[in-house]
Amino acid sequence: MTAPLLSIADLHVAMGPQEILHGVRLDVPEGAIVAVLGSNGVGKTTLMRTVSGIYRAKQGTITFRGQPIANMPAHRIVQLGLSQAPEGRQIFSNMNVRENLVLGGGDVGLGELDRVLAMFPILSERLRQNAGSLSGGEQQMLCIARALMRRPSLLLLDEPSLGLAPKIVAQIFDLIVRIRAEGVSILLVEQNARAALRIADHAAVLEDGRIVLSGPADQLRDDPRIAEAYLGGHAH
Amino acid sequence: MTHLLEIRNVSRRFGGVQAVGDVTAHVNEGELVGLIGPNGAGKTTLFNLISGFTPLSGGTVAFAGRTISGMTPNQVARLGISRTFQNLRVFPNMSVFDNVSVGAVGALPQGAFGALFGGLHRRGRDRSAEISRRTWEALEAVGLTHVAAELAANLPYGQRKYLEIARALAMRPRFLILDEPAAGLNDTETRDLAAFIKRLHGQGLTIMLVEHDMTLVMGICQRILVLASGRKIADGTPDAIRTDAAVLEAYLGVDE
Amino acid sequence: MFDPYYLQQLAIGLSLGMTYALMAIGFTLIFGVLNVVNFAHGEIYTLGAFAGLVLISATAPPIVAVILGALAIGALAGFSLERIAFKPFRRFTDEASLKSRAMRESTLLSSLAVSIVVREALEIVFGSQMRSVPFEYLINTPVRVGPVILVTGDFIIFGVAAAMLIGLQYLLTRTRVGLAIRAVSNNPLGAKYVGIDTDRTIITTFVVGSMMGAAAGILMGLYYGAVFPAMGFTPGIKAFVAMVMGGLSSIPGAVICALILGISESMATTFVSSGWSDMVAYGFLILTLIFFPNGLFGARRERV
Amino acid sequence: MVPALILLLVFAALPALLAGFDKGYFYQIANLALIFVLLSASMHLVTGVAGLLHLGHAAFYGVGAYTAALLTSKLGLGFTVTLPLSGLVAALVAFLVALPTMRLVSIYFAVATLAIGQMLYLVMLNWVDFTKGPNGVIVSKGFELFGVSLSGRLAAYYTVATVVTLSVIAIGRLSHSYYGNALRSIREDDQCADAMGVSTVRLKMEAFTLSAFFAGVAGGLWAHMTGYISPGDFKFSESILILAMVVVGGLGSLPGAVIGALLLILLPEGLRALGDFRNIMVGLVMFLSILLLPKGLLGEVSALRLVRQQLGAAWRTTGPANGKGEGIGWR
Amino acid sequence: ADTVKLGYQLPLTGDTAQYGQDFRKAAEIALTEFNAAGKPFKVEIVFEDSRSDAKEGTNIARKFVDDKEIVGVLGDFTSGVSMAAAQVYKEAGMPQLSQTASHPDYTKVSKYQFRNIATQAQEGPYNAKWMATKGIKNVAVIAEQTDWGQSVVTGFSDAVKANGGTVAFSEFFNRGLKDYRSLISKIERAKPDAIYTGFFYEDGAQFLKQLQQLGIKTPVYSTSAAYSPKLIELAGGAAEGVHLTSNFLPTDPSPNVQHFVDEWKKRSDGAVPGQFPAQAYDAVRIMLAAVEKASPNPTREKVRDALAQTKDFPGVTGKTSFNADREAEKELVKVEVKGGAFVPVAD
Ligand SMILES: Nc1ncnc2c1ncn2[C@@H]1O[C@H](COP(=O)(O)OP(=O)(O)OP(=O)(O)O)[C@@H](O)[C@H]1O
Ligand SMILES: Nc1ncnc2c1ncn2[C@@H]1O[C@H](COP(=O)(O)OP(=O)(O)OP(=O)(O)O)[C@@H](O)[C@H]1O
Ligand SMILES: [Mg+2]
Ligand SMILES: [Mg+2]
Repeated sequence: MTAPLLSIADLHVAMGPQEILHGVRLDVPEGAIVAVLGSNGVGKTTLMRTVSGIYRAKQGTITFRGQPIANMPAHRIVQLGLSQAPEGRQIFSNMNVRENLVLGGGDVGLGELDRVLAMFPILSERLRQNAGSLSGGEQQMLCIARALMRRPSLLLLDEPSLGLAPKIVAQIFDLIVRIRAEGVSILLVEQNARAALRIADHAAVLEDGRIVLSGPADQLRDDPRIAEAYLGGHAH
Repeated sequence: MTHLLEIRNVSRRFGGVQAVGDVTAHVNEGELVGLIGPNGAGKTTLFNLISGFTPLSGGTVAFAGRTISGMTPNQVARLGISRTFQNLRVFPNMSVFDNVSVGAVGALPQGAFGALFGGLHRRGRDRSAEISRRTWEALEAVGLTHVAAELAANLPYGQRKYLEIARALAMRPRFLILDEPAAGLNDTETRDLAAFIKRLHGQGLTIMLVEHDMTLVMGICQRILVLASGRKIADGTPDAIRTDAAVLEAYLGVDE
Repeated sequence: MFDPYYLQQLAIGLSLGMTYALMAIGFTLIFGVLNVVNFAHGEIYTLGAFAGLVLISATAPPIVAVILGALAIGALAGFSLERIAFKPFRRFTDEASLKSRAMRESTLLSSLAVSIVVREALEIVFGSQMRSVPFEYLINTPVRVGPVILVTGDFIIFGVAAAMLIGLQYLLTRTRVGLAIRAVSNNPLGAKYVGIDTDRTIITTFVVGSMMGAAAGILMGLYYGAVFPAMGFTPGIKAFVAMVMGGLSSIPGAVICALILGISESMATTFVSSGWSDMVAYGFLILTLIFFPNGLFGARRERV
Repeated sequence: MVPALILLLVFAALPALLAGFDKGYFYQIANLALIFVLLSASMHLVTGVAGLLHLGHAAFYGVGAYTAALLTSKLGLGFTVTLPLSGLVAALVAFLVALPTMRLVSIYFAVATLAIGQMLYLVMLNWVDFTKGPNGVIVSKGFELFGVSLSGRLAAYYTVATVVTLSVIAIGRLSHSYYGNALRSIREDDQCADAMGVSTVRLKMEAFTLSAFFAGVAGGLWAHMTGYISPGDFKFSESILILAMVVVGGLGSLPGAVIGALLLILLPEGLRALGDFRNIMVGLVMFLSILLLPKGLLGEVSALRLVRQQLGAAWRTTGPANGKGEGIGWR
Repeated sequence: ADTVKLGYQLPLTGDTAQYGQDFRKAAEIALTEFNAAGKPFKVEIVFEDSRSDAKEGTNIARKFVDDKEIVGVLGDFTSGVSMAAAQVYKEAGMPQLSQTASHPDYTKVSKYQFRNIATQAQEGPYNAKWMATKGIKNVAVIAEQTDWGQSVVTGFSDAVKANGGTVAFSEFFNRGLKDYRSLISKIERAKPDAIYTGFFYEDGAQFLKQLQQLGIKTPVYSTSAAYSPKLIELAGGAAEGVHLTSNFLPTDPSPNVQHFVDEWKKRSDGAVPGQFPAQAYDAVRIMLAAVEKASPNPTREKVRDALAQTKDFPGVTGKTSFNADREAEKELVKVEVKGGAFVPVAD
């Protein structure tokens, strides 16, 4: 087996005096979808932010394509081909949709614009509208679209279905499968555990800053503990 | 008969976008109504029109028989309409308790005079005690008393959602508007939330909520309004909505 | 029948406004990227003027070299200022700090503290008196345009301000760097997620903005023929006012409002009295804000 | 209440310490520092609690001082009458100028207060017939209470200390109350506060007016204390000084505002030995303190602790409900 | 005691530090001379920085008053601070001699306030008369908006009217104004025969330069406050032809003036002193003389009385006497800027 695309080992992250992640280990193999599940406040977002270089790792390693990226400045990590659609969207609310996408393209440019807009037709109708005036769901789509603009090799999605209509949620999950087929690996944090486990290859459960369970997604899907905690009590 | 909330021919344009167009709807006292629709359908805009954040382009909104279109948000709020926001808006640098107390003070203003001399006369003391009590009750209702002293910014997302609801409850509203309360919660948490909302409703509160989680909406709402492209396309019981062709087409997607 | 007197007063007002505009441009640029008032911009302006003066008295170089010297000092000062007074406050990344008023005003005050130290240091080194600029460097030879008398400096300042304005507008709206600046200004965290080096963007902006401030300083020194440690104070306030009146994010707006301030001052002197001229300028500001609560060209507040 | 008692105790005990030196200088500085404590506490209400950057506070200080001075010099009124009037007139002026500007938010609000401050300063300076303009006003009467002179060293100190302590306690009650929480909510998110039924414009106006009231009182104290005032005492740099006090001490914290004022008044005096370098030192200390403790020497204690104490009692008396939100009659 | 202490409060930092720094220099010259003269006692001057801030000024005043050894105080620079400090000195019975305080009520505060400056009540009529003899009937008056500027306008305007002239225009500007062109255009519209100006050299230089830029040739008269070599340095050719009054001429060949000028040059890279340092120098020497007169065992009261008796003190600014109101009566000289220098003129 080849070395995973992203490999996180013994990651500790602290915010002030309080440690939030206590030794997380997680791999994202090339071309895989890895889902991270966990209830509120266990540190999923913290993990994602640390991978993207927003938070500092107190201890531990993160390697991306064999290159250590822990505590590398965020912009360098993005330039290596690791984009994130973050929690809270973090779009540029005073700039229009097109400018947001252009910024997402970074130095890769606008090559992806047409393809991305084709995935989110609503956005192409609103290219000149200020991103801040979009509806919540539209903003969420913009956030994902922006992350795709760079043609990343690893895409981090922090709750991509947040605020989207059921029809769009289904589309988003289809989309994730599709872009995986194009060779993009995906690290996915999702509250909609059922849907996440359906498309994921691997999954991990984060609890209190530790990975307590991990393995192939179909295995986890049948795990009673998962069913109890994340799937509303009954499997499937 | 008059409804608690009466929305008549309401519309709102933003430049070229007709966010809400000619919507007529109502909510009865004691009802639990869901508002659904595709992204960008105008749900949040409709909430903003009701709560006074966005001026109407046309139509009227009446609450408890009173026209409230044209009122400022705080006037609307003091009439008993309280809301949460789609993008969480807690007061990050205030404690949880203080956050919630703002809702109580919004409804029962403590003036400068009361703050200065409140301790000296009975009415002032009663007022403060009442605010404290409402705040504490709201915190208990959502189960956040154990973090009352925490800075709101330090709460995880899920607790912030409840914090926002507690703040709205501390106003003791007659009518509660929730904008995507379950967003970002997992199934178990959503189920708890649904039970919580139902309990609130059971205690007599009129509620209207926007939500994309169909299990929640279908599970607890008595009636559902559906918006698409700013227009009302359906209004009916969950069962009727579930099978409504237009709704399936515009919103739910065929396979649900 | 027009009276050339009023034309002259109008021209003076415009020229005064241009001097405010010259400073407001760099000020607005810097405000734009951090959303914090940079109280030390006035000191950058002063440093630019002193740099030019020191060069002149040391080697009497050609005027272009003087300006370049001022620009270099401006760049250096802007760089150091950012490192000393602003960057340290970006070490806090938790939400409570990011959204805290206390942090925001602290950043503002740190630039104030730096400006105090710089001004006091300048006073100790150079004394607080006005220093004269040798006459051959001055740009105040009278020029008659029809019935109106102006000086060469008015045209130079106009030219420089116009060049800065057009250059910056081009930079901000047409180039990638400009887009990055706007992105950082709008949402620094978001900028990180799209691969912008926020730190470098901020520094660049500071350096460019401070170079403009320093250029303004030396030009004003040559224009008025006097350089002194407190010289940046009044134009600093006027530039601040012009920026806010224009709507914060709009550099053309700041320039237009600077001109409005200048004209209202000269008109107030004409029709009321010199002592009350600022009153009229501030009155204009308040009126503008009553009718345009986000400045003349400011963006509306975001939707809830 | 406890901090107020501590404050009282400290202020009351201070002369015992000062008497040891037997220096008018120490009393002078103590009085001056107290006046600035009041100024910074009053700005705390607007800038710290309600989060509105106020760049014209010194003007209201000036309005108060001029009220006292002109009432004394033109009508011969004494301190007992002029002091409350100083506060009231300053509050009235603030109310009137605030009427059109309180809808403004953030930096627009700040620049409006800057303009208001400058305009009031220009009135003090240029309306020569009324204010005597740059000539300033001699205030021939010192402190007194119903005709009893209080201008002795100790009496003057206690007069200032009493007025300041009472005012600071009042400000403390305002900011550590539910009223203060409503103001704080404007600071945190005014639109959201609005949705909670908090009438933001009205509250901003009240906070602004109240803070002007206390600034006016400080002005009245200053006028009677120095015996001569002129517009130069109230210029823009004084507003900035007061702002610096509030921020250095810890924006949002009343004890912070008090400490900030003491620091920025005592420090330049204490550093006199440094000669021409002392102001650089003041700037440096200010810078370092903000750099190391950006949330102030004393961060926001917030209403939190006090409210909790208060709540503790209130809650016990109303009796806590049991369980987790079951059967709560919150309607 | 063999040392006597004096206090000097003055702005050594801040926007007006240039004046305070000059005063300290002048005082040190005077003090060194005095202490070198083999008097039975030495004098020490405590300098305190007031920053031209009334708060600090009163603090310093208290400090000086507390120091039982200090028998007299010099300063402050601006009237605002001098007036505020005077309230303290009045109460404590401390003689205060300011080299510059020009507030009309300054010496009225109490019997302890003295000043060594020609008041505008004296300078205004003097200039008005000078202008009248030159046939100037219609004048424009401008002055800075300070207590001193106020007295410039009243002192002068009253005298012009008394002489049968008219004041065509009269206005105040805020100190530190940079652009005078609007004001100048407005003055010119009133078509005065001459402009009388109350400004210090900083504002003066800007005013004169801009006057020249606008091509205006109307003669300009000013007060001794603008009399500083810096005026010519800053305004250059634009200062040419300005008429001023003064009571100090560095070119005066008399030995005490030359001594002061030499000492000054030694300490300031060859620069020539202006009016204000000269006033400060004299003020310090007047105070020293009073201390000497009050010795042995000078007290504040004795120093005050000695000061009040000052008569025809031979200073670099001419002979100084204090009248019953403790105002200095100065001999004024007419000066014009010619060829880049101040030149005394007969008329
Ligand atoms: N910047 C921060 N400062 C302080 N505490 C923080 C910070 N960020 C996160 N935390 C704390 O770390 C814990 C984990 O937060 P995180 O946002 O990573 O959770 P999460 O798993 O993403 O939850 P959610 O499902 O709500 O998004 C929480 O308790 C949160 O309060
Ligand atoms: N200020 C505005 N300017 C322009 N368009 C706006 C503005 N506000 C809202 N819109 C548009 O109006 C439409 C309705 O938005 P609204 O937020 O009400 O949608 P929503 O139904 O709440 O959607 P979601 O489920 O995604 O939150 C959207 O298409 C949005 O882009
Ligand atoms: Mg998260
Ligand atoms: Mg919405």
